[in-house]
Amino acid sequence: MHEMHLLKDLLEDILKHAKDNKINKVGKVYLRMGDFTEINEDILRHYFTEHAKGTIVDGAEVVIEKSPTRELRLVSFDGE
Amino acid sequence: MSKRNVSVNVEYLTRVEGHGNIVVDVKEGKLETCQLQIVESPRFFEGMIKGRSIFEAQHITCRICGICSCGHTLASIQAAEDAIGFKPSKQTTELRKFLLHMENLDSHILHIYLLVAPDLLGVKSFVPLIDTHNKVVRRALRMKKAANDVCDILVGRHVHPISSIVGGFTKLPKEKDLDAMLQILYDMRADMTATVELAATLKFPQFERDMEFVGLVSDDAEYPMLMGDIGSTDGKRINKKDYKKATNEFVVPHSSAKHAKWNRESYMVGALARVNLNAGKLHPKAKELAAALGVKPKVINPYLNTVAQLIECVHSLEDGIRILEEFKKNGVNQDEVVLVGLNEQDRIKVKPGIGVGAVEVPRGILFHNYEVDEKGIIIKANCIIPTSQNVNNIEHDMRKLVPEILDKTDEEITLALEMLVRAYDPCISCSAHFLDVKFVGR
Amino acid sequence: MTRTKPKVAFFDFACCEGCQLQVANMGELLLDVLGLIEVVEFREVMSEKGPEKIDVAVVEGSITDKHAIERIKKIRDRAKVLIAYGSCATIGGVNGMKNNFKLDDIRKEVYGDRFNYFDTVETKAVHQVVKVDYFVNGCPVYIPEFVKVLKAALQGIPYEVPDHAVCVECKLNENVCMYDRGVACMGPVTRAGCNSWCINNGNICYGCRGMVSNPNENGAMDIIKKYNIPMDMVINKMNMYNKCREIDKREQKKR
Amino acid sequence: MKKLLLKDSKYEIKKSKIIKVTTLTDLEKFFEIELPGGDSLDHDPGQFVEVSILGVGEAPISVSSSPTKLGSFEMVVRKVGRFTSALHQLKEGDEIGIRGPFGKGFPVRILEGNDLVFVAAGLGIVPLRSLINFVIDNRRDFGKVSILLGCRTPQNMLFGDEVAEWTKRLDVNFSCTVDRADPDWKGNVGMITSLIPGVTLEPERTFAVIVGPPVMYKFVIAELLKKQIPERQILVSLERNMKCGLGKCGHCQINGLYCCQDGPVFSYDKIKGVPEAL
Amino acid sequence: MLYNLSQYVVLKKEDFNGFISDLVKEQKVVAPVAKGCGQFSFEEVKSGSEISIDYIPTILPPKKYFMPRDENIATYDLSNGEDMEPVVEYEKMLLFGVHTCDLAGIQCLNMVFSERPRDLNYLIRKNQITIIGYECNFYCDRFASCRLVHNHSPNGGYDLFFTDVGDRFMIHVNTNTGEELVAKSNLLRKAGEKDFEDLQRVREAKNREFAKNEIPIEHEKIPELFDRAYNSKVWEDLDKRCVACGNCTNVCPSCYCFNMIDEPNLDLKTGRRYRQWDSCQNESFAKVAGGESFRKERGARQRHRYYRKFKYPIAKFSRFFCTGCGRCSRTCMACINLKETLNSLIKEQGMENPEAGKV
Repeated sequence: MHEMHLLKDLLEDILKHAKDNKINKVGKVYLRMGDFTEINEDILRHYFTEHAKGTIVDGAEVVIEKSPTRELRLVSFDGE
Repeated sequence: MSKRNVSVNVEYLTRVEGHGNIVVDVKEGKLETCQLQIVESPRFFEGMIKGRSIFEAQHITCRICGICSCGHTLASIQAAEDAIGFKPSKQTTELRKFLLHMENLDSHILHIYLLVAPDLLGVKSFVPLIDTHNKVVRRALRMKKAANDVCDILVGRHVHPISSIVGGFTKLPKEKDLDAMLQILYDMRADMTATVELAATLKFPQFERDMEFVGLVSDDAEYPMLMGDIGSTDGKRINKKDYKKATNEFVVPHSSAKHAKWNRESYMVGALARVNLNAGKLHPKAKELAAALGVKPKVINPYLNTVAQLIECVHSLEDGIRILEEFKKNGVNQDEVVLVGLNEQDRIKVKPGIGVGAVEVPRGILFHNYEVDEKGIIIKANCIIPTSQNVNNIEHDMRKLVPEILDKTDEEITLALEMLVRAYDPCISCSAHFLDVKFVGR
Repeated sequence: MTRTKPKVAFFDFACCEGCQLQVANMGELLLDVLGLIEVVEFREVMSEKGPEKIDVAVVEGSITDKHAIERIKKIRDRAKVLIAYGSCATIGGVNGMKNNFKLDDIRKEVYGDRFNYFDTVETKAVHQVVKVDYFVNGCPVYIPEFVKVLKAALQGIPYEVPDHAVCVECKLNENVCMYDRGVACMGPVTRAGCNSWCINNGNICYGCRGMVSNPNENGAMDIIKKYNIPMDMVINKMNMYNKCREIDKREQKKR
Repeated sequence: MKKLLLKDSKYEIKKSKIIKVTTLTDLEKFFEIELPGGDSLDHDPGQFVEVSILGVGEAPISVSSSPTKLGSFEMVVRKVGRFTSALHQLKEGDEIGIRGPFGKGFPVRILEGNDLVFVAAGLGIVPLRSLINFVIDNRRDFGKVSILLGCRTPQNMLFGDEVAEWTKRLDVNFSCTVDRADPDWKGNVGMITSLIPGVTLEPERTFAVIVGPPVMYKFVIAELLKKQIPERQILVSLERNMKCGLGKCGHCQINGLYCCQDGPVFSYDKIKGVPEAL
Repeated sequence: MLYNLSQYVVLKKEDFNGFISDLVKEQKVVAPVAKGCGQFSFEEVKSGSEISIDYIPTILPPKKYFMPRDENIATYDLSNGEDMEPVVEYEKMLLFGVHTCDLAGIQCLNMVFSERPRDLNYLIRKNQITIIGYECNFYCDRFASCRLVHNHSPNGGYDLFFTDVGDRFMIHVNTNTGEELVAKSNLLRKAGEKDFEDLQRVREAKNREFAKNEIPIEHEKIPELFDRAYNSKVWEDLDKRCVACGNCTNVCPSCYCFNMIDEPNLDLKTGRRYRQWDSCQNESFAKVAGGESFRKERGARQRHRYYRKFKYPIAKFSRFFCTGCGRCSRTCMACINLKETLNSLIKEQGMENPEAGKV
């Protein structure tokens, strides 16, 4: 249920860090996601695509790494 | 520019606590998403009471909600009695009506003083009011306590009433109990006057949306709370048995509360709906107040639900006093005390059937629906709480409201939205200040 | 010397929030209580979020989903003292009835084929997930007892939940015994401390305070047989609040 | 309802001061208490006092110091529950309430002129220390004195310094055993009963005094009886939940006896036929 | 019969309500009232019509007025250290309609609390309570055993004592307090010969009624029975049945065990110390701080209860502390019945004497 506003925070953070690091285009986003989340991966990806439109993250590939704990983490991202 | 990897480590999940979230997504001045997310952990009551006797169902279902516990009890009892074809006595019915009044009073006071007043007085919660408006806080707590004390005398306690069961009451008020309750209510009148005076000074946001209101309606002269058909300001009226035709529930993924709609895309239940439907039947003193406050049905500003609650407070207090005074005059027949283990002794005949309870509780019309077998065991149950009927309507309100106030600051919009949700007095946890308003974009 | 007021936070999990309401219903006594403590988090009435470290966490409700498990663990880490209050928190309460069913079945029952939206796990009482320092039993809590426990917590001394039957208090209130009326009552196996609230009001005890530590269950069954009360009805009654007791028993066996 | 201040109430407490607190082990703390005005507690060894922390409650605690110590008295408290954990939180200078002393202590006048065997295990040393120190302070009034001490591990031993003093004395026979030794331990290992056969004594003029955990009594008494010590010369101190100290509240009852009034010290012949005693 | 004419007065039944009303004007009056389901309790009354004069023993005995369930024994204030003030709380009242079994119960309590060290709280309160006894002319129910312990006829312990002799009450005046009550009332008259004859007739009928006694053992053999029965199988049976609800001791007129509890007020500085009824049947009763319980089995706790009625007090007070009121059996859900227990013990020990107790 929380995917959408989580995603909003996530994008915000990526944009902030990208700006700090003077990145103009994000290519890959690495996330780590725990088993214990109630987050549905498909919904998350869906929202990501939707919300990234028109930003420097638009079209970025989302790599989700699984972990056994309850977490959703933005680990890193690649960009130019 | 070279390809680089930026390492960050931000955890998100701690930020998702809370039971109610408003999500607003505005893109380029256009509203895309507008949701009221109810993320309360589901508790599966309808599942849990399967296999339980209708004689204990009310003890379980009243635990759905501590605030309208008496309402759930009465709806559950009504569904159970309806299912087995039991007709409660006149005395029982009157006492039940009185109990509803007390719950209404208690709940509305809590809502008006502790939840709405802080908004209107510009503070975050009632706690700072202890210092700034000590008298007001004390009055609120006193009035709440008074309503509670009456419930204590009548049914043992307000939260999860003890003595109100299928068939009647396990304990009936004695002469001295009637005196005690009356005294408390007489004493409450002064505080009620002060409350009305305070309320008259409060300003509510201007916002209107033509909508449908749903509540109990009846043909007699009584303001219907406990009995009647389901009626709509759109002119429809159906028997409570057909409640599903009114609620048309559907599940949406962003909310653990189901959504409802009837003649339009959504409808509103609650004090404002009741006042809009039955204003003419209010106690004269409540009518007087309505006139003084300029409340003329049909009121289509949902923020004024609070005002409707105030009017109902006066009605419940005065009509409550009337009921007690009548008992004082005619006496309470103590022979009608029922023993709790009736089902254990087969004193009330049980037969298979389907029953519906439709009761007006503080937040609006509440439905309980049981299907029971020949032993009085529930084989199927359905409960529709007022808040879940309202959620859909709140979303529609928000959709109209947000574009109207887009020129305001984030804080102002947040407050307006929070106040809107709170005006509906949704179940207390969501209506308090944990409504996180999320702007996805502007 | 002015003592700094202990920071107290209220949290709720799956429950009806009636216990919070009981606290709000104290009336003006509530102001005395608030004079004693600093409430830093109380979702029902305030929007402020508390600091990282708190002195006392007052927890209501059962643990019914994975998210809740993680959340209660975090609360435990933040709090010096944890008070579980209300049946849902102390013994699982009515939420425990869910454990009578297969989880998927009950989800389908309520939410139909969209049941997958709604996460749920076996209902647990708080102490079945994290350590609890104080228990305030009851559905809802009995305010005099709540105040007693709060005082004990503030004094830093343990509170011992009475380990004798509700009958003790019931007898002192001179109620006519429910068994004399031919009705099964959970009083003999339920912990006292509520002043036999329900029986005073003509109802039976439903066992909301949990069972005494060493109940003579066989003896109680004998009694019930003697009074010709159908056994399944009684077991049903016992399970109304005390279903989660099975988890305790399971844990004990493991040890 | 009328309310009256009650003079001469048996429940009145003496407002006393903690003048010293020492941590003995993880669980046990030592307290030295001064009564108002430096009054003497005037107790017999083996008696107990009711200690109050107002707001928490009251609990019976054995007096651990000898009546020969003037100006203050001592006690040792193991942290086991609600009251004792509150007591452990108190510091020097804090106040507590004292009622008592209560109960029948050791019959010191009768013990005079006789040989004594002290058997103490675990916390039993706490009340027994009162008598041992009394005897040592009046050493010439008594015959041969043997002290048998048992504890779980060497670390659990209370009053190590005093015990070391006793071992050095020529007029006291001292032996000690532990349940579980560590590499540094050079003494006996085993049950306290194993020490008894090694004691040489003249049974008819020997009094044995036993204090320890409830399970120990039966075995120790059996060993002592084997040594031909007459039943009435075997003294024990029993632990019960003395609430009022006045022989009324019933908590400390041992069949027909009230531990707080008839005890806590009993001679074996008095409780031999009392099934709940041992 | 040793009746002293001057010690008796007579009240006509039609004047009963008037008599009570006069008492009510003077002080708080407590008397048996009906609770439904054939049960009664002592409660404050304002008029004679509220009283159920023909009652069987009330749910709780009148001990609740002599040693209240919660009784403050001190108040404290920690502002200046451990300051405590012992208090006694009492209320002047008149207890009307106390049966002989309950009078005996009060006598037991009197003995316990006047034994040294004396309990001033009890003794002060006791002196504020006037007692009017009331004679049972009929056997109340199958649970009572007042005949066995010789409590079926009055043995003192009252200020006035009412006996129903048909259309009027014969009233024995036992104390100065009683005489003062008589002097204040204008509804009483001196007893005459006819009244005595009626009283005698009632007593004789009563003796016949109560002659069919219940338990086949001589009164004086009971201590011996308990000497022998300590390791009886009967206690094992009780162990299986008892649910340790504590009802039997709470309703017992001669049970007086208590706990002492501190309760701070919300300021955590002031508070009270009170004593509260406790029961040897409760799990924690004989537990010491270390957790060891000295009466762990429910059977042992039940045995302790019986011995506290039939054996231990004999040594201390030379009387049974069972008053024969039957409350413990009447209230027990597990149907542990005092008479049945005694019968089983007697049978097991081979001490049966079918002739015992017959008049």
